[in-house]
Parts: sequence; structure tokens; C-alpha cells
Amino acid sequence: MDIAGPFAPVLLETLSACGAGAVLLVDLFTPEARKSRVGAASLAVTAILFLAAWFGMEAGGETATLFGGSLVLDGMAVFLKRTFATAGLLAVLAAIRYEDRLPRGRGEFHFLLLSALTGMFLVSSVGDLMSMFVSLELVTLSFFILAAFRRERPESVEAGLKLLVLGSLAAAFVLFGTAFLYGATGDLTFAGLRDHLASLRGAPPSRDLLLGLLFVLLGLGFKIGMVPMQVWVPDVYQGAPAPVTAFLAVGSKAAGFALVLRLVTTVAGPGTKDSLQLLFTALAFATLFYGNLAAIPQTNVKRLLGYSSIGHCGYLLMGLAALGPASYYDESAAASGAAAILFYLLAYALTTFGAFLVVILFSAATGSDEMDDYAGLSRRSPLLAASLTVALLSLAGVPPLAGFFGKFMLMRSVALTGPAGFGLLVAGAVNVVIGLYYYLCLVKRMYVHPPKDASPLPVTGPTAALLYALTAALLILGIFPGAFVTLASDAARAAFGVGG
Amino acid sequence: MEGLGFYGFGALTLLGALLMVTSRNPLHGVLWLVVSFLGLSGLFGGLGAHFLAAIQILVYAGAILVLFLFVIMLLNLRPDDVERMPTFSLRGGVGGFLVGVVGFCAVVGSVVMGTGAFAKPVAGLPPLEAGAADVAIPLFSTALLPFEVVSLLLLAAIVGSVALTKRRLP
Amino acid sequence: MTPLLAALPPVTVQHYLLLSGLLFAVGLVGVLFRRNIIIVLMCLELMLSAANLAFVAFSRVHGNLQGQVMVFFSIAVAAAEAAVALSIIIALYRARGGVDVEDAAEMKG
Amino acid sequence: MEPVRFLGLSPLSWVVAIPALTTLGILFTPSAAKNAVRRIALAGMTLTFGIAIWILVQAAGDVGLDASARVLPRLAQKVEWVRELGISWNVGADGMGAAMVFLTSIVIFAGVLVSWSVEDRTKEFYLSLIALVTGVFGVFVSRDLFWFYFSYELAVIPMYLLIGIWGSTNKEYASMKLTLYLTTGAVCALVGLLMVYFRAWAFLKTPYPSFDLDYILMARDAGAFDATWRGMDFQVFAFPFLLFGFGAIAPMWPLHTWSPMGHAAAPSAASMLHAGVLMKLGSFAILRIAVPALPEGAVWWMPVVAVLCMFNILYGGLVAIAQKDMKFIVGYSSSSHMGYVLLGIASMTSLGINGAIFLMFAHGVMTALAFALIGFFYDQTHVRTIPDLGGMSHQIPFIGTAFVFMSMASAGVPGFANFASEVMVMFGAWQGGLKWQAVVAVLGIVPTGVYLLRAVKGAFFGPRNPRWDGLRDAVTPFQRLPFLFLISVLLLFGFWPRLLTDVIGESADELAGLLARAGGG
Repeated sequence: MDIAGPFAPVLLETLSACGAGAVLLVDLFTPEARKSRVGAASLAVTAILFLAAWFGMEAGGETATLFGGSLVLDGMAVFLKRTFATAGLLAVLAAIRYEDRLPRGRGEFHFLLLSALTGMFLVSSVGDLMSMFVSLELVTLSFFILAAFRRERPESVEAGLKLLVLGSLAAAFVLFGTAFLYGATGDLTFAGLRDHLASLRGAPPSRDLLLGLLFVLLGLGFKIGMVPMQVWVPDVYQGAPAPVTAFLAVGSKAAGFALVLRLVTTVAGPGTKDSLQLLFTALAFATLFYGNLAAIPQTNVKRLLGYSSIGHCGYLLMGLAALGPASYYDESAAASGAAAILFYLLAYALTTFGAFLVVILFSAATGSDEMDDYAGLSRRSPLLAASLTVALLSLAGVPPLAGFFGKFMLMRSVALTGPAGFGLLVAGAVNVVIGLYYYLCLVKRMYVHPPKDASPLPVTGPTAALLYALTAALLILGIFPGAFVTLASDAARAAFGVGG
Repeated sequence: MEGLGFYGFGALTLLGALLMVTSRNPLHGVLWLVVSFLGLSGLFGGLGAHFLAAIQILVYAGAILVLFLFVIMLLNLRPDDVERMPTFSLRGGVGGFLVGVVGFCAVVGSVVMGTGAFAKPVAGLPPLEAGAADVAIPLFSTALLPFEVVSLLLLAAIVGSVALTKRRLP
Repeated sequence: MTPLLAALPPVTVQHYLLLSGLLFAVGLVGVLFRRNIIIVLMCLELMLSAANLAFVAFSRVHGNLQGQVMVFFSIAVAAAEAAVALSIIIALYRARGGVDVEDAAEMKG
Repeated sequence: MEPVRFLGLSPLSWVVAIPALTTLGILFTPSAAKNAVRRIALAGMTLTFGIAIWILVQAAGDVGLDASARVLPRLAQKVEWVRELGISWNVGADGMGAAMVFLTSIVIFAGVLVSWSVEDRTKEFYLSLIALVTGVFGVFVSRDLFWFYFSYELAVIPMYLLIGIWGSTNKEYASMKLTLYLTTGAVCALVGLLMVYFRAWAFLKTPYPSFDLDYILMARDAGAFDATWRGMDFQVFAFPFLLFGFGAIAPMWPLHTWSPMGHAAAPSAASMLHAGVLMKLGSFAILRIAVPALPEGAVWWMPVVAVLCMFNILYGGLVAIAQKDMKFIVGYSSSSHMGYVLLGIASMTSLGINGAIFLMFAHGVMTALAFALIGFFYDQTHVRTIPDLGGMSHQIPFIGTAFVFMSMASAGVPGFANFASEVMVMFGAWQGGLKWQAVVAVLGIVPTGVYLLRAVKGAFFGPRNPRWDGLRDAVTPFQRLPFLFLISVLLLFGFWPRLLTDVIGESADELAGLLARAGGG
């Protein structure tokens, strides 16, 4: 079903921008005692967006463009928009459970969540570098404020400030790189870039273009938490309000990867493939080992998830390292890497929210994020412990959960590159074990250790339903991934121009 | 005349930037940055970007940097106060500073110098007039989407700044 | 003065680009090495401006205005960022209850 | 050839689907309804047991028939799962698979019964137990590399919870060590599997790659794995990933250290499954995937296995003598017995491989019995070390008698299945030219006798110890059922080994023939 006709490329963006304004208005006209309406309004907006994304857009349709090519709706954009819509819905659901800790400014909080979501929708389908820059900044800027939103807590404000300094640094890198891309091609659209590279007929592109590309990728590396631009991740994850952390973990990473994929599918060609593959292989190595090794000694759950998210960035980079070099079916390998990234992002979104929802509920009840306080959680609340365990095991990549299939796809796409990807394949395998270790350390606390405080932690009906739904989603995505894999593969193949 | 403009304004820009980075008192830093941006505005003018030259002074030097001054004065910051702010500094010295600048410039410089297309004298390039009207045409046609997105961005910034700074309601 | 200038090579686009790279480097190093948050923010502004200079120079090379339009957006983004950054600084001062703050960050690891 | 289907699924698919559905059923049962949880588990496992017997009977009936008249091939089922990745739900069984499915169903059936007394978080316990066994069944029936790996990993993780939560003796360390060892092995094997998968596709150049085992074997026959990989013979390079990856769970010396510790820490039913079934996954995977896909690699590497398995036999046996904890004794003895299995495989003869598979079966039943018995009295005594026990046969004569039976089986007394299988392994090894190893294997029986007699004497015989007067024996038929059931299985196949060896024989012949061709060519 296609409900927007020619305006499909801008449907979700318009809806969410208008929704954001509507939430502000609701806030304005709602008396202080009934502020829960604001959350309900925001939930309604994201629910509509969720339905519109999953059921109102054609996945396999023709590529549609608007604004003279500034906005492109192709399969990849649709897949990413669905991921973002899901993440947005979950973020609002999580935020509603967090609201009583926001003393004021609920309307602004939800407004900023929705404006970040608008930015993510835009990011997934931008067609030129100008739109890319401003959309990315819309996402990042909203997150600066959201991270600092609990302004009475110094950690929260500090998290916002750190995110801001490094986010702006990233923006400067992206902008400087964009300038060089413009210098090399004289154009600021992806199509122009592609045409320029096609005109080279397989010769390596000029050095100014490569420099620009490198700078843009480095800038985007901040957003995805790639080594060596990961320094902000642990502090911000720990300090920001938990729903924001979850949304940031998913949104920033997915938005960054959306652009990296867009850029890579544009520039990947015979002349650039080898250097790109080398670059991404090295980055994947460093990111995998840094994130997973640094996660081991952590004692704070949010910080642990921060380091682990760096590790997950490493896995996602494996998908980009599947670009080549030339081997049999190399285009398919590249496309399968991109498909794996798309699938992994969706699985990661669901898994991350599954984990953070429990973190939010737990810290709401106990006021703590320390891993030691999770001791004996399985006796205090079997549902919370089980949900968190499932989410952690999915992050670790254990069957039959979504994360397993995502990792399997990524490792498979690396294996398709043949001997070139062998080292990375082994590194990915080693990191599965490291990851499993530190996730199990938390599982151990919940199930094996005796509780310090045995008081039960009740979970209300709707929250329990949400936890069940997320767990079921992880299982379904892990056992019956077929339909989602088809969507992701078709999108990736179209983006790389691979037939069949 | 072209050479005079570039070297004069370029030196002004660079000098302002260096003095800003090394200034101990942020208040002085802001003023040096104003100097640097004035130089930059001159460079824009030299490249034919008259509209941007005006914007650079109006928005950057006029609005953004005044905002900085305003905050410094509002919080009544003394130089020592802000030194204690948490940032991710590497506690480097002059050595690190120089290595960073030299290394970075070497990379960018080698790329720039190695690209023949950029070796043309500016004076020899076809003239490019970019007054307000010239820039406005693409702004409202080909670049309409980013223009709209920027308006959302500014709205988010306003809402966010208010949410972060407004006094608690009674 | 004039003979001295005449002796210099003619100003090319490369000159502008080198200046832009230099400014970017100065800003980057300032972000990494300065501990004063206001200075850090100004260094970030400087880096964005350096990129702007490159855009204007490239715009001149290619003879189209796309680069200049991009600079327009970049200035708008920089303004928004500065506003948010300064409000976060104000919030941080309030959260910390004035200027008597610990040297180190609260979070470690 | 009419496929055999029941409600659209092959009985082999049901063997996985029923435990999976049982898991779901338990999931939606309230935690407080402990008896309902137990009954659901028992019902599911009884049903699975019935299907497993039916499959084994069909496999036995197939022996000697033409390919067209056989029932077993009609049980194969292939359903496309993820087309883009070449994953299909692909199940099939030969004699070896049928025997292993049968073994698993026996052990889990007995395991559900002996776990009846678990009161702490019963629902989670059965959930983990049945999830684990779902994975085990999946490995034994799967003919798709993806589902093989999926099931293999699935079988590892619940073990962490089972040991970590319901275990004893250093359980935190043991469970973590076990999980990390086995996962390391699994991902190592995954690397090998993916290399094989890529080579097969790059060689056959079909539009989509495939994880289908038959596709891999087709590629092998076409010569896909004969090329070089980074200057090395591909088969020689890739085989150790599979060998040592799967070997970690087998457990091959020196990767075995997780195993006795894990046995000791696990609760009874988990130990039973662990030693009885989980450890067999490794040897099974080597025989099912590694050897058929890379026979030349196997021929190259088997002499290494032949050396390592001697360490298994001797080291396991000698260390077992020094142990005081009953579970450690059985744990090290398992490691020793698995050495015989590896020896049988390393002999590369039909007789040896047949004996190895038969021993996997016999040892699985025997060791399940051992852990069930130890668990039975440990639940009451909370002591397992020999100096503290003693004279228990006065109070619990039934358990004592059963323990003697178990020890006889383990020591290889004629009349039990273990005897028949160990003899086959030894003759196979001799026949395969591993004469030294055959001698060591025979000598390896000596420490087995020593530690088992010590265990029996130390725990059950001697003067009556008043400390154990409060012990309750297994008196009701329901309590005795699992023990009698396991002993009768051991005796049945001990006196009538051909019931199983004929079924396994054809798989063993095929593997031995493949290896002989690879070694000759």
C-alpha cells in the first residue's frame, strides 16, 4: 500500500515534524496536573509513524525522488525508515516510563525526540551533501539537548556537553570533507559524485576526492562510535537519561551507517574498492577489539552497554569490509555486507531497547545503574531478569535470537570475500566469545548471585506486555528472518546495482 | 590588488585564530576570533562571495560571538573558572600543538598542491558574482530541502535552549 | 610595498585552500589541547569557518554557487550549535551550584 | 518415493519441533504451577522418545534393503528458509543420526524424571533443559550447515544457566569456563564452516550460495576443495578449524579441562545431558560435517587425533584415580572414554568408526545413569567425596545395586553395550594400523577398573554409617523408572549389539570408504 503517492519520500518527515509541533502545542494547552497527555500525544504520533513506515510504504517500489533529487526513496531508505520508526516508537514508550523523573519540560523532551526522529528519517533518504549535513545536524543537535535534559544532574549536563563538543567536531570534519568532495567534483549531489567516478572509468579517483571522502567518513565515525572517534560514547551513555541513551545508541549509529552506506554505495567502484576495503577492515579490527575488551572491567550497566555498542560498531564495519577486493561475485559480497548491516541495525534497535527498558525500570525502582545492584534480580522480578537476559544474549549473538542472525549475516558476508576477509572473520569470531563473557557476567549477577535486597520489583501490565513483545520480536527475527533478509537484500542489491 | 587582499586578510585571519587559541582569558579569545572572522569576511569578498562576506560579519561576528560574550559576562567567568571545565583534553604542550598543525597541514597541503585544477590564479578565473539575489535563487530552488531542514534545526535549537536554561516555574 | 607583492607568485586557489587547512588545524588542535570550554567552542567555530573558506574557494573554481549556499547553511548550523552549547554551559553552572567545581569529570573509566 | 509426513512435517522435523513446542508450553505456564511444568516436559519428552524409537526401528528395518525400498530417506525434509543466504530447513537421518537421536531421547527422558525434585525456579530449570535438548536434536537431524551451527550454539548457552543457577561446587567458575570453551570451539568451527561454504560457492558458481550439506558434498566431488588457500592445501588448512572447533566439545585433549569441572558443578539432569549427549555433539559433528566435506584434510590430520586421544585415555583415567569427588571421577572417566571414541574415528576403518559411534551411544547411557545415581544421593547427603561417604548400600540398596551395574558397564564388563563397543574400537584401531594406540587402549581399562572399584567400595560398601540412616532409597516404581530404564538399555544393546551396529554400520562403511579413497588418491 502506498498512501502518499508522489509525496512518499517526504511522508514520514512531514508527519513527524508536524507531530513534533503538535506535541509542543498539546504541552502548551495542558494543565500541569495532566501532563501525561503529552506523552500520550507523542506516543500517538510515533505509532502513526510506525504504521505508516511498515504498512504505508512500498518496499520494493521504484526509486522516487523529490526536491530535485535532494530526497530519494529507494529500498534502502525504506528499510532504514522502518528501523527508525521502530526505534522512535520504542524510544517514546521508554520515555513515558521515565517521565516522572523529568521534573519539567515534558513537551520539549518529546518534541526533541520527534525532531531527532525527523532528522533520522531525512538522513535515510538524502540525495545530496547539503541535505546530508543539515539532516545529520538536526539529529545530533536534538541529542545534545536530550542528553543534557536532566539539567539538575551534573552527569547529564556533562554528557550533553561532551556529546556537543565531539558532535560539533564531527560536523566540522564532515563539512571539511564535503568541501573537498565539492572541490573534486564541482557538485554537491550523490548523483554528481557517482557520475564523476563513472567518468574515471575505473581509474583511481583524485587525491582531493579521497581526502574529502576520508574526512566525511571520519566525521561519520563519531556518530557510529568508531575507533578512534569513540571517546564520547561511554561517558555520554552513562550520563544521559536512559531513554535518550537507548535512542542515541540506535539512532546515532543507524543514522551514521545510513550515510556511510549511502556514501559507500555511491563511491564504491573498481577504482576505490580496494582502498575502502583496507580502510574498513582496519577500522573494524580496531573497533571490535577496543569496544569488547574495554567493556570487560565495567561496573555500570549503561557504561557497559556503551562499550559494547562500540563493539557492535565493529561488527557493523565488518559488513563494509566485505566490499572486495575482486573475487568471485564481489558485487554480491558487497551487497550482502550492506544487507547484513541493514538487518543488524534493525535487530540492534530491538535488542538495545529491550536491554535499556529493563535498565530504565530497574533504575526507576532502585535508583541504581550499578551491575552489583542487579544481583539476584531473577528472584526479585523474573520477568525483568529474563527480558534483560534475552536482550543481552541477543547482543552477544546467541541463537535463536535476532542478534545471532545479524552477526551470522555479517560474518558470512566477510567470508564471501574469500582469503582477504579471513583475518576479519577470525577477529569477529574471537569477539563473539569476549562479548559473551561480559554479557554473561551480568547474567550471572542476576541469576546466580543472591539479592542484597530481596524486595520484589513489580512490573505493571502494559510494561510487561511491552517486554514480552520485544522478546517475541527478538525470537521471531532470529528464527524466521527470511522476510526481513529479503527486504534488506533487495534494498542492498539495488543500491549496489547488482541484478537478480 | 588581489595579492594584497589575500595576504592582508589571510594574515589577519590566521593571526586572530592563533591568538584566540592561545589566549588565557576567554574574553580576549572572543575578541581575537572577531578579528579573525573580519579577516575571513575580507577573504570571502576577495573570492566574489559578497553576500557571505556580509553574513559572516552580521551573523558570526555580530550575533554568535556576542552570544559568547554575553554568556561569559552573565556567568561572570574569570579565566580560572573555565579552566576547570571538564573536556577531553590531552594535556599536550607546544610540541603536540606543533606536531598536530604540521602533520595535518602536510596531509592537506600535499593533496592541495598535488591537484593541478587548484593551481590556477584566482584572478584568471571567470568572475563569479554572488550577491544576495544570486545566492537566493538556488537557496529557494535546488536547495529547498536543506533550507526547510535548517528551519527545523533552528526551531529545535530554540526549544532546546529554552528548556535547558529557563528558570524553574513557580 | 607594491614591488614586494609583485615578486610573490600570483594568488591561486591553492593559497586559499592552504589557509583553510591551516585554520582547520589550528582549530582542531585547540579543541584537543585546550581545557577551557569556551575556547574549545570557539575553536569549533573556527573549524567550521575554515571549511567555509574552502567551500567559497571551490565555488570560485567551479564557477557555481552550490558551495556558497552550503556555507550559508553551515553558518546557520553553527549559530544553532553555539546557542545550544552556551545554554548547556549555563545549565552546567547551575547544576554544579556555581563555580566551585571539582577539577575532574564525575565519570571515569 | 513417497515422503513420510505427519501433519506436514517429517518425523525428523517433529523431533526438533516437539521440544521447541514444549519449551513454548513451559514458557506460558505460570511459575507457581511446578507440577504442570514437569508434566508438560515429561509429556513432550515421552512423545519425542516414541518418535525416536520409531525412527530407530525404521533404520533397523532399512538395513540391507535397496535404496528405493528404504524408509529413512523418505523422512528427509527440505524447506527453503532464507533464499538469499541459501539457508533451508533441511533434515535427514542415516543410521548414525538415528542412533544419536535415540540416545538423546533416552537421556532426556530419564533426565526429566530425575529432575522431578528440583524445587528452585522449576520453570526456568525445565525451560533451559528442554531448550538445550532442542538444540541437541537439531544438531543430530540437521543437514544444513546453518541449522547445524544454530542448534550447536543453542545447546551451549542453556548449559550456562543450568550450571550457574542449579549447580554446586565452584559453579560460577565452572559454568563460565564451560561456556567460553564451548563457544570458542563453536565460533572456530563457524570460521571453518564459512570457509567451506564460500569455497563451494566460488567453485560451483550457482546464483545463490547454499548451506545445504548435499551442496557442499557435491562441491567436494566436483573438486572445489582441492585448490590452495593462501599457499596451503585448502583441505589441510580448513580441517583443523572444524576438528578443534568441534573437538573442544568432544572433548579432545588438551581442550577438555572444562569438562570434568562442568560435570561436577552441574545439577544431575544437566550432567546427564552434558556427559551423555552434549559431549557427543563434537564427535558427531566431526563425522557428519568435517570428515565428509574435507576427507583429504581428515586423512592429513587424523594421525594427530590418534596421538591426542591417547592422552585422553591415559590422562583421564589416571587423574580419575586421584579424585575424591564422585562427580569428578565420572567426569574424568568420561574424558577417558571419549578418547576411545576419538581413537575409533582416528582409525579410519569401518569397524573403528562403527565402534566409536556405538560407544558414543553406550557411554551416553552409562554416564547418564552414573550422574543420575550420584545426583540421587547427593540431593540428600550434600556430600560427594569418597572419604565422607561409605556404607550407603545399607540404607539405599537399590541405588547401590544400580551403581554397581553402572560401574560394570563403565569398566567394560561383557554383557554391557560398552564392552562391545570398546572391543570394536580396539580391533578397529589395530586394523587401522594404530597398534600402539590399541595397546594403550587395552591398558587403559586398568585404571578404569581401579577408580570404579574405589568409588563403589568407598561410597556404598563398608560398615554401616549411622550418618546416612536418614537416606531414602528409590522405592516407588516412578522413582526407580529412570534407573531401571537406563540399565535395561545398556543390557539390551550389550547382549544384542547388532541391533545398533547394523544400523550404524552403513554410515561407518561410507565414511571409511570415503577416507580410504581420499588417502589413496
